[in-house]
Amino acid sequence: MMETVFDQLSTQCVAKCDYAKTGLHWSVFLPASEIVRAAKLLYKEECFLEDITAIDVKEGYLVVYRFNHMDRPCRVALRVLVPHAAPKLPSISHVFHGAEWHERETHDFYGIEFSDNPNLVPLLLPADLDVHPLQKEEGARASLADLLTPCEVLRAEPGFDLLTPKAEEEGKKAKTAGAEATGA
Amino acid sequence: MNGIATELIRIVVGLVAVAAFVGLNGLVLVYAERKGAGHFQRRPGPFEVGPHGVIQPIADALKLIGKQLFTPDNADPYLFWLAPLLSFFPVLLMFVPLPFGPVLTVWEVDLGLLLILAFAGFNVLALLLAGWASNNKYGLLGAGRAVAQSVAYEIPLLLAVLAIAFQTGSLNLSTIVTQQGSWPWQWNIVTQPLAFIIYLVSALGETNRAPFDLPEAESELTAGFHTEYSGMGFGMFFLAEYANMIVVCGVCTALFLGGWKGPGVDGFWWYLVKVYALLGAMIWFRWTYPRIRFDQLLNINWKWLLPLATLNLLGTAFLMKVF
Amino acid sequence: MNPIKKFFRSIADLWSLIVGLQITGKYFCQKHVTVHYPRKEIDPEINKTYRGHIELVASPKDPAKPKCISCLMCVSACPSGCITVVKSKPPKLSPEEEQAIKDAEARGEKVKKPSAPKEPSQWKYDFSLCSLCGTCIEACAVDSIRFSHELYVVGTSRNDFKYDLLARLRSQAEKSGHPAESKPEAETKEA
Amino acid sequence: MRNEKLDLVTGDFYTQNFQKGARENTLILNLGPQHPSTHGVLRVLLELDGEYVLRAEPVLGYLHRMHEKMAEVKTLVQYMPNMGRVDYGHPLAWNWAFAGAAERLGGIEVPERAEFIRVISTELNRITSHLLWWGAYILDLGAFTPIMYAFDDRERLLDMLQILTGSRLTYSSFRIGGVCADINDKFIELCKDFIPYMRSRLPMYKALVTDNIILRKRVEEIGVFDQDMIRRYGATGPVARGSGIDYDVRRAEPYSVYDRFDWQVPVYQKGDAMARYLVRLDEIEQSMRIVEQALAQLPEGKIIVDKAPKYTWKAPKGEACFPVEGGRGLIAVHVISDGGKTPYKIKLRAPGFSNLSLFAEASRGTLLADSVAILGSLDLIIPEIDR
Repeated sequence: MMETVFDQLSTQCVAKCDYAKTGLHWSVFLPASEIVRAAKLLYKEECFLEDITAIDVKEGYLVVYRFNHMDRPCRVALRVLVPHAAPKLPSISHVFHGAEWHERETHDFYGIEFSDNPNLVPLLLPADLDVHPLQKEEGARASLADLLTPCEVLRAEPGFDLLTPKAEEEGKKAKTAGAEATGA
Repeated sequence: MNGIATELIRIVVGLVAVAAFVGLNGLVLVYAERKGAGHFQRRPGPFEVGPHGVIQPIADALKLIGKQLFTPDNADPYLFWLAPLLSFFPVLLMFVPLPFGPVLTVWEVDLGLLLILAFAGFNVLALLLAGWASNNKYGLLGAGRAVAQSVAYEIPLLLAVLAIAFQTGSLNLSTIVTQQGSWPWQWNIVTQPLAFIIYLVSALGETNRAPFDLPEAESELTAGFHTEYSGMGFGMFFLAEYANMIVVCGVCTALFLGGWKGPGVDGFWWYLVKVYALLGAMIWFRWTYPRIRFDQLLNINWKWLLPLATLNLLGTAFLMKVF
Repeated sequence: MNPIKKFFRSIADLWSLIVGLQITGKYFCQKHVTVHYPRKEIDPEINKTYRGHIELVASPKDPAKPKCISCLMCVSACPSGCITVVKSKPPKLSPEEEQAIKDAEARGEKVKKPSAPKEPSQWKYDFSLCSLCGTCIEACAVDSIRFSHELYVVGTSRNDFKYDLLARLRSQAEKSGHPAESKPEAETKEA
Repeated sequence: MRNEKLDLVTGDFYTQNFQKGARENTLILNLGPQHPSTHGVLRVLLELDGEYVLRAEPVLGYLHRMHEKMAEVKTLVQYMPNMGRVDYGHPLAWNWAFAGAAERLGGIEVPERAEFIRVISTELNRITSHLLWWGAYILDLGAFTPIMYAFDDRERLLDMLQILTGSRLTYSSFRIGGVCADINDKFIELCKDFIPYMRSRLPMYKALVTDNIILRKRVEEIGVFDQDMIRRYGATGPVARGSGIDYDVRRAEPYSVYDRFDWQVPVYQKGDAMARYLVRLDEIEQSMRIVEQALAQLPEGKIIVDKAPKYTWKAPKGEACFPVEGGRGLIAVHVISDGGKTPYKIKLRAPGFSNLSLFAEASRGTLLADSVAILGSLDLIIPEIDR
């Protein structure tokens, strides 16, 4: 049933994950402009929001929204890449109200702006702290292809190369676990 | 002339004795409450200070006396320190008409019951001042609750007491006691069971004891009206609470339980035994029940106690007229 | 009908208050379940499974010396950095011996300098930082660390929880050597 | 920077921020961070009209320890003790979520006996968690004695758990690839004594507290959450099950050996504080059923894999998530590794965080006393919320 949701979105990449290996069912890359629409569609499907976090990688901040379903368990990770220079995203807190706090937490830790979050003040960190502790230093950042467990890509936008190790060419079929060792 | 002088001396001596009695009983009650709480909760309670912890209340009192008296910023210092005094001293006067024994009464007043009820009203003022003057929001909320609660619960209390007054035709506590017999079936509780229950519930409400301890509801208002009090300021409220408990239980004993009379030899010991049994029940309630909510508290009063007390009073009046 | 039913229902509900009093009253009369600590102590059987702070295991030969070979695995394994182990230094040579070695080296001979003994000279442990996870115990190559069953540990300052475990081991050995003098509590603290 | 004296008059940053939306003639009350019913250091800003709550905003962070940052400087094995400290109520569930995620990442198969020991200890820990909540909740509602009875029972459980874990509160006894201590005869004996004993205690709990008319009037029809609200906020665990959502991670995403036992997921439809209360009390019984069956089926074998990861273990590259049902709901630990010594990122999904986020909406328009009752019914463990 999740496929029908993804079909309605202009996704960058839809991949089916191996649950036994990663604990995820779906991994979906979206452009920032699609996230609110995706949240609305998932809300209609009666999904709930597990959490929001970000990963600081070479390519930018990868914001990860994890959704699940209470009757038909299906963990979906929606991933949105925002550049380090202008980390800005639309907020989904008016769709999933619980997202307000998760976004505030992500803002605390990474400094990512969620525009139209109703109350984007520090949540867990002191109000007068201007450090975002989970941001990594330039040298410590890994590239995305090195971090994510390869999974079966169902479809991808042409030119989508986030999951391809930089050394390799564009072809991305379902990779085996052994293949990851070839990563940069 | 001579009569007035002896009466005055009697009152002064009586008040001193009452103050000593209240102080002593405060200590005993603190100990009883803590020990009782311990046993209800299957632990020993105070145990370290003195044998079985009997000196604990004295240690507590010394601690309270030794503590710094602290006035919060922007509080009204006069009202703030007036409140604990106002809560404690009127209580002493309430002991004056209590009939501890056939002759053991500070001052036998014909309007003794009225005197007690009148001075009981002071407590509200004290709690209101304490909450208002301490410049604390919890205190303010606690004071608001205290006023609403005390005012509300005074009415059924009064009506329940009036039923006895109708029945005995007197407001003098000693007279009411003498009209009752020595045996439990000769006590007013038999003829006025409903009034007794209403009185007991209202008394719990009037003294802010659990399950009606809303003005100081710990889990909501931290400590309610006495949040900001330290040392003896708090100690006075504490003592006043226990003294109030003794008074309401004393009145209850005189009205419903035959006062100093009992099987065998009459005397003040019967009175004390009954008062302490009632106090024990109050402690038992406190360590058993959850706290009720504020609107429920008022609902119980206005929708249950008040109509029942009124009906009881009318019924009593009717029966008194008929028979 | 309904309001009347409700009325009687409310009256009947009051019975639960009596039931509550019965229960607390029943427990009021029963024995306590707490243990009067300084006078009584809990079943020592329970202590045996308690993992208190860590302690050193004595070597089978000498009860005053630990098995430890000061490999410092525990130090690097500890997530909280609460262990400090100082290796023993090689024995100090007398000037004559040093001269002899120098002479031998000058002659081109291979000299074997006396090596440091494989035992710690200091074994410090800061219990106030420890999270009792057991990572050091699992990392230890010679099983020289174990959990003690010390339940009654108190102190008035943070320094009271900085233990010198070598001293503790020595005092334990002493006590077991002279059982007549042994005290119930074996407590060693850094001076 | 901040003027301390000024704070006294105008309130700190959060109070000022909260005050912006305030109506006229209302009272702004700071409930906490030190307050008897906020279970530690939660702070709730309330706008009161009399005793009615117009608006509420929880302020977090007073117990924030940045566990996720700590993960960046520790190896996976060294990070384990942190899991005992995230949630003092149900630490073994966190142990499990983390160990499970690391095992998933490393492709480690846990021995069967270890799985059983994990089930037994986690379920016993769940009972202690619910007993702790039960006592504290009744304390919130003004009754002082039940918490002592609950702690009496809890102590027995702690004695049992001490055999398996060596500690009594902040357990970190799971290892990547197994557990650290085996079940012994003493444990089995204590366990066999405990279960019938606890079954005889539950009716007492019911008579003393659950049936008490004062308590029922305090919790029935208070804080009703509908299913949509649960989804919007992502609330899980007893909070969701009290609103009629049959969602239990042990059932929904069966992990370990939970599918071998016969047990039920208690679900209540009403969605009020009483429903959440009953769910938790029923879960005590269900946990005991699981423990009974697990003890009966306990296989022989190892309790930890051979060559279990040492502290220098480097997890292979990749991402893994392991969801676990904790005492408060869905716990999930996400581990992302770049193959280095320390994990690249660890994300802790705390159920209490999502559960508490619905408080602002739930408390709107309630009495102050009710909002305290709602807060308590969410079963807050502040260290878990703040992480």
